[in-house]
Amino acid sequence: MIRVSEEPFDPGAELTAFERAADGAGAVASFTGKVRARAASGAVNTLYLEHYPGLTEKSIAAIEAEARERWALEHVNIIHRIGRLNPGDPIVMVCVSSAHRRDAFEAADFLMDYLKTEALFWKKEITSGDEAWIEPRDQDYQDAARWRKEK
Amino acid sequence: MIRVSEEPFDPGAELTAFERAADGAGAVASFTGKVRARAASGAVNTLYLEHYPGLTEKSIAAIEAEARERWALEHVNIIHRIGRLNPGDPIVMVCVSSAHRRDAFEAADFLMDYLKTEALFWKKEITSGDEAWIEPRDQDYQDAARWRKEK
Amino acid sequence: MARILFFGKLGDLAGGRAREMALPADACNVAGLIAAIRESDVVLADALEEISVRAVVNEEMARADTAITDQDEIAFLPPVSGG
Amino acid sequence: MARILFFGKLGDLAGGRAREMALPADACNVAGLIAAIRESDVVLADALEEISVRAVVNEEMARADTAITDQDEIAFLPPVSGG
Repeated sequence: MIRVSEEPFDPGAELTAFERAADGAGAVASFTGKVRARAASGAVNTLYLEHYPGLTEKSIAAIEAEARERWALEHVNIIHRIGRLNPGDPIVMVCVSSAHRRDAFEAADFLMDYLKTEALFWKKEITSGDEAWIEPRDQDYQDAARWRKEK
Repeated sequence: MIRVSEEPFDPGAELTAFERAADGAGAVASFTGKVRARAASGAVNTLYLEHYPGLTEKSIAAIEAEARERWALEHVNIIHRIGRLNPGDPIVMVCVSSAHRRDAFEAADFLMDYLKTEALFWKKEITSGDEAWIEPRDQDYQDAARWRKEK
Repeated sequence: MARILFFGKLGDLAGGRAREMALPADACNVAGLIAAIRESDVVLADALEEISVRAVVNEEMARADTAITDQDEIAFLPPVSGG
Repeated sequence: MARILFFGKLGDLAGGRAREMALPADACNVAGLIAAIRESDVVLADALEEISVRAVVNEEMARADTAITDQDEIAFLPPVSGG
């Protein structure tokens, strides 16, 4: 399930729903990314996330398909907020179920790296009196590059 | 927080409580391991998990302390069932929060590997008419050994 | 009218996410579209030509020489930053 | 009376998780305790001596020559299998 929405989401409730759907899997890994309270500049941080309706969902589906080629996965949920977000709000959540734990862990890790660098989102950081579009950090590109070397 | 208990737990509710406690963290990783419906023999699988009260909790605290030495972590929750478990029941859940996602992912992965091979639990698999104490698979030992090589 | 979409910082530069535009006769591909935009907005055209900006035509990755018509949707994507 | 704990498969072999036992005079260490157990139960003693079984005295890792008294808790741990 891929969901791109302006609606806030509750990671615990999403995990409950996921576990119900993923009944029978031995392993469930989840990851939630949230808006930090403070931007790099130190000011209070709100975010504005933009997407390309339709193509963004396709770009996420392509990332999920690549994960399913690499690992033996059962259920995969990917939730991504758009619009205006406040400090502490969950931005992104991935849930992955599999028979064995290495598959779930590695796939969740991979999905996050690729969501950071390949999915079609644009993120603006808004602080008191300033705003700036964010690009991936070098660390994000390095994280994503790990998967090209390893397999 | 370390909890070893006969009480069933609900991973979604645990994640909700964890996220509330971990307010302000940028990254939250979780992992849940569950009883598989079928044992290796193919029969319906129930488990009986035994622990050494006091020392088991200490063995888990030592694993958490090692994770905190290796990664910059904020909150860590480790929940482990004991007693009799049925197919689909969650056995173990780890939740880890950190400022950056690599720390949360790697620490959760590490905690699970060490819970499998270092924490003081003994697991009996009970199928219709048979029961057998389980030892870690070679794969479990290999997973745990990764952390000795890498760092 | 072609539909032109600008994402992220490009939308701020363009003064809007979307623009309807009758393509000039010589704007038959992506490079021609940028040249047409350049006539009224050099800063935006320079930004569209940055190496990190990808062009998409009708939801397919495009290049400078990808053909376009008045029925197409052309989008310009700066580096992404999800998650 | 020393308190002896047997976990996992060792508890099944011993017919119980816990046993109160007055240590014989010559059972002054872990090896001596196993020797005393061997007098009534060879199968259990063999299992306790398996290389993969760890002995713990008063919640501290112990060895064959770790001293024990009637006030101690001695536990035998086969390979663990959590998670």
